[in-house]
Amino acid sequence: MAIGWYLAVSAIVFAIGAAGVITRRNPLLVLVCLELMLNAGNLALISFARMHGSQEGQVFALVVMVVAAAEVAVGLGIVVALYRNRVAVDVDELRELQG
Amino acid sequence: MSDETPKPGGDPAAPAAGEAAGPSHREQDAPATAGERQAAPDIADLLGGEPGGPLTAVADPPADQSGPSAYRVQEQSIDFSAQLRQVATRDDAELLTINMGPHHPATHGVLRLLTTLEGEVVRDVKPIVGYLHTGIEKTAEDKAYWKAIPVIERMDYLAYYFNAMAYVGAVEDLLEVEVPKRAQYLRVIHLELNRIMSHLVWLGTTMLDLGAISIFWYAFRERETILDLFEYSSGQRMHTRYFQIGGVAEDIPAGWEQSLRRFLVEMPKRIDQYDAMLKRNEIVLRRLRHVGVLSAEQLQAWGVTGPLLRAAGVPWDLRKAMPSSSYEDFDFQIPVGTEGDNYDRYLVRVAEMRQSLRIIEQAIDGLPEGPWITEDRKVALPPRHELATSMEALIHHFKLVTEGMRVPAGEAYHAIEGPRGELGCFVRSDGSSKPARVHVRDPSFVNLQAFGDMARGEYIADMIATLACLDPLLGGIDR
Amino acid sequence: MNEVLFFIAGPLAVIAALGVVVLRNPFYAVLSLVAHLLSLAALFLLLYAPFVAVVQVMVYVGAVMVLYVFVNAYVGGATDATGGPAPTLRWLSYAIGIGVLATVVVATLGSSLKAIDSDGAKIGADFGSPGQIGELLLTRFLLPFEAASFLLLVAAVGAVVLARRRRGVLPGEDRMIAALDLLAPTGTGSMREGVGAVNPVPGALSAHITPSTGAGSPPASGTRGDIDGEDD
Amino acid sequence: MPDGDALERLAHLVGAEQDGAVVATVVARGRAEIEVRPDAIGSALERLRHEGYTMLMSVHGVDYHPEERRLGVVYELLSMQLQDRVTVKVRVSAEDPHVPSVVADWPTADFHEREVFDMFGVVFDGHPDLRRILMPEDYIGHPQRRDFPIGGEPVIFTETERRNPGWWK
Amino acid sequence: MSLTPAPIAEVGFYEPWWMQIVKTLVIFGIGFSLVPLALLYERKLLGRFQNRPGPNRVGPFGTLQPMADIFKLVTKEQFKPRGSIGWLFILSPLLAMVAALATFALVPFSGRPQDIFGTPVGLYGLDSSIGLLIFFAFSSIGAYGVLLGGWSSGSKYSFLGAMRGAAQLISYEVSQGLALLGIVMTAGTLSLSGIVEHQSGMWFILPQVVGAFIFFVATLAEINRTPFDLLEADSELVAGYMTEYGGGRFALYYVAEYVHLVMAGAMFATLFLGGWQLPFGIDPPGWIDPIVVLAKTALIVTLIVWIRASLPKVRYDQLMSFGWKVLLPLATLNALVTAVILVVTDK
Repeated sequence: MAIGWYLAVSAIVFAIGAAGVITRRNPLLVLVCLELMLNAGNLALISFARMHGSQEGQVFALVVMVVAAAEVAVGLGIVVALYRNRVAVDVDELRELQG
Repeated sequence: MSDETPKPGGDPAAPAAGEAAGPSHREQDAPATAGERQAAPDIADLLGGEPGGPLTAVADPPADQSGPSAYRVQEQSIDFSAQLRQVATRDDAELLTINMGPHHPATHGVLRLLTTLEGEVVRDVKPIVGYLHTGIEKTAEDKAYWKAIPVIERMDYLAYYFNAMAYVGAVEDLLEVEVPKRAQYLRVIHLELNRIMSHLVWLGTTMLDLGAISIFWYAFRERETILDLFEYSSGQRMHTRYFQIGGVAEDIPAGWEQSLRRFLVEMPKRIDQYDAMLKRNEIVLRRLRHVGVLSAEQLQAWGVTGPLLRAAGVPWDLRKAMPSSSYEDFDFQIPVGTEGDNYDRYLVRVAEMRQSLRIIEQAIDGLPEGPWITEDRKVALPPRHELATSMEALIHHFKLVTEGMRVPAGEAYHAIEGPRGELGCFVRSDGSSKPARVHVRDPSFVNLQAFGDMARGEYIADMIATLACLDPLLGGIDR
Repeated sequence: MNEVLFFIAGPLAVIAALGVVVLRNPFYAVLSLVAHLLSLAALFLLLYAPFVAVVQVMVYVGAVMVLYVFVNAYVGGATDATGGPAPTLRWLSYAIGIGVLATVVVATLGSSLKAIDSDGAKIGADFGSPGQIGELLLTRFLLPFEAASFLLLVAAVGAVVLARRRRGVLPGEDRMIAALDLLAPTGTGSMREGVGAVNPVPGALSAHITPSTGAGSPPASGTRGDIDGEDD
Repeated sequence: MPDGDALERLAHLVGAEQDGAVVATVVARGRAEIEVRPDAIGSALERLRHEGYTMLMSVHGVDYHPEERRLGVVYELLSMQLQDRVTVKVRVSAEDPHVPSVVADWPTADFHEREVFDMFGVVFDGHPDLRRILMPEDYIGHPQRRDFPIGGEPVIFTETERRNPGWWK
Repeated sequence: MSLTPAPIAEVGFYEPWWMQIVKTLVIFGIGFSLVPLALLYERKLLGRFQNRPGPNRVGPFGTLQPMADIFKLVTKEQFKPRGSIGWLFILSPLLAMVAALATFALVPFSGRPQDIFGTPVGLYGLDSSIGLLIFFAFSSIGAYGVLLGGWSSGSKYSFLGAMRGAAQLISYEVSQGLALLGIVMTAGTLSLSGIVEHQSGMWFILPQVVGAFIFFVATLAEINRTPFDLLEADSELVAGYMTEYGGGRFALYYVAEYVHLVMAGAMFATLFLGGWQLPFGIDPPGWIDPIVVLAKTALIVTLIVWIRASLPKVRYDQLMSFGWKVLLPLATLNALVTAVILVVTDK
């Protein structure tokens, strides 16, 4: 199976994720779309690792997963805090965060 | 959907009750309810604030029966019960109303708990009762005094001897009839056996609620022995109708005493086994200690009696304080707790079983000879052999069976110490052969009021444990 | 065999990713992401990264996504903001998506990577095994490893601080009326609803945000608690 | 049970709170009873609480049907210190069945008063939550009254009624 | 491409494709047939603990009782609550079931290839170098069966039960995994058969007694057993996430629960009781090995049933604080101490 195929999947998923981050207005779903992009990156990393026959790419993928987990923890914390303080949850209306 | 929303009150100027409501007997009731209509503004406010109030709707169903009918209008009052009382939370707290029951494995019957949760913590709980109401008190008014005993027994179905005792005691107070000593001792033996049986069921079901499944079977094994004893002495396992006005129905049969003594030897070992399983069990301790605490003052304000009050440290037991039926003859102790938590309730009940065994042992040892029912032929049926020889006995028998005894007019309230607290029976006689009013003060009914205070602020699992340790019996609550 | 697996898992990953972006119900979107991650794990296996694949399932699917589902159920599955994005924004997003796709494709294909149409380099039997990855992590990449774990710690603390309740719940304190008080009682299964006395579903408020419990169907279904629903 | 003299003393104390509050006193067959005017029930119970009768054990509703002022409410008081009981009774007419509620002072009266309201239709003014307790919420009538007809009562459930209004006719 | 080994599993030797299919079917069959056995075993055992005979009416000594139960459940009407989400409601029990059964493939029943009809066959479905991790991966997928099932039922009881359940499963999985670090370090492999091989001298229950204890307790919580059966919590939440389920779908959850029970026994036997190994150097013929594994499994199952018969269950907050404040630090400490001892004794 040519590595190009995997890279193609990775590119498509990345593009979908990018579009989703723009369209989605629910912060939870924005986070979810970010996850998509991160995972597309992961797939590319692992594909390259396979292509070059070195495992550094896999290590990077693991680090990306950790970063994603951290991002999720903080992001979901923000969503819950938002929900506690406001009724409507919509990124476009979150003017307070602009400082 | 929108056409289903209830319409208020109907037309207050609607035609009189008889026309609209159909069944003719409503007309009899109409004057009373209509009388309330004039005097009801404040209660109408309470019940829902509709103009004319629900009681008006009682008398005047809407003339147009095709739409949503009169019965929906009554539900205005339900709205009130859904309100959250004393829910003290922050504004950012999320509340969840959950409806436990009437069909729920842990409500010990058809109790319904309207529970408000914040996460896992109970913020408010409202018991809603009445699903098992069978109108026993009304039924009893339609029966001769001695024929009302079986229905009275069926109220609190785990304390049937106690129900019968309270009722029979009240009627005996009215009749001022002397109960023979042997009958009193037999009553004591059966009452205490019944108390042990009731506590055993409590033990099994409570531990089942905590998740310990085996203790249930062990407790029911001993309960079977007691039920066998009941069957032996009266022919029935439950609702035995053994207590009669003036004594007991029959002397104990031959061999019953030996069976009882075997039980008396066996039972303390069994209680030791329960203690070994539960008393020092870490999980039991964690689940029961410092849970459901209510101070003695609060409990007394709620009118709570029995093991619950004793667990809070008040040594109040009617068997000692106001002994009837020869309880003063026996030497026993009143177990009391210190803190009033669920663990104390458990300890008190288990200790009570041991004390009951002591009483039974003394009673069976000192069981006096003599008649087991009063010699008063106006009250008790004559013995079988007299029927063949004595005309007078035959007349008494006939009068009693067909009409029953006439009880002098008056009122009596006879209270005894039931397994759940003070079990009192109020009987009013109007001089006829049927009681004019029977009302049972059932301990479960009263104790349940304190449940809200016990459960508020606890975890929902502790609420279940507290309910189990409260030991409500829906048969007694709803009557 | 590998081709078959790829052509199952690859398109599934793409479709699930599309689902994440397209589905209106956040709950379904999150579930779609779970499906996407599982198919990615399959792709990782095909790329000889078994350890990463299993970690993907264990950590991502098993923990992170459960957290998502939790928060989703907790927030009540509020639908994506009413009306969706403005049309211009939507077209813009399509354009950006396609632009990004084109850029990435050009970047990868145009970079004249030699091995891109090959199966990859020769690798050993234990390529991507836990032992190998662990060795790399603790030798060459020790600093990123430590940094990542520190980041995780900070994130955990931060999340707890963010999501905790501001003040304790004290009995006896007066309760302020919040917007939630007006919304939450509908649909929380009060006795009024039980008898059909109030109609929980229609009306802007209850449609906009479902009760705080999230106990029940997605708000789109709109018939929850509707006891009169079926045949009258 | 207080004997006659003691009961008279209690009745005197209760009467001193409010003029003409005590209607009658009865000592019969192990039972001491003070009958008070309905509006004096709160002060009477409060006075007796000071005399040591600190627990309200039960509240019974009674219907003395043919007699006038036919509805009665009976309060059973218990003193744990004296190991003694005393009964307080009020009677009201069926046309104007109003008794002040004592729930504020005796929380335990809550369910009891609801039951008496449910069964006899006695309205307890000031009760915080006076609803039916044992009978269904949508029940019509007060079934423990002596003139309440027995038998032939249609069994009505909200659900059936909603689907088929007026089906019982 | 065909020359490189299949990446998912390193089977050690090559089996023909038909053998793999046969093995799949056999493992599936064994998994399924162990369920009624475990069911009957538990009910009989509980009956003895509770002073009653247990099922004894259907078939000789009640042996057909579980079949009758399952038959009854399967032939019942399938219904969905009106507030439920249909496809998720149907999918969730399947998910729970599949996740439970899939782990069966990992249990090694023998280390030696058995000669069956002239073909050498390994008595396991899959002996991967990351077998232990796959086990955990499947059990985290199993949490979705609980979570989605409770959520899609549209009932508050189910919802509360599902939330509790998912939190419990995730929390205890951490302790469960950490408890095994000790044996993984000692054995130096994540392969299950490798771990069993490493126990030929001494079973891991002796050097890793703390780890074994933590693993056992965490497993009780993972498979939803007394005293941690709060997923069901029948006294407060009726039946937790499966309140609204009935008939065949309930049967799926039920079966999954018993698969979990058997799996818990099998995993404990594999990880701590030496798998197919017998003590004192006894070396029986190869066909004995699966019987040894099953016997050890039955031992653990007996222990679990015994606990169910005697203990009450804990409260939810107690469960959580026990998991996070007692088990997790203990497991970490166990891993640390093991690591130190290994370093000190080894080099």
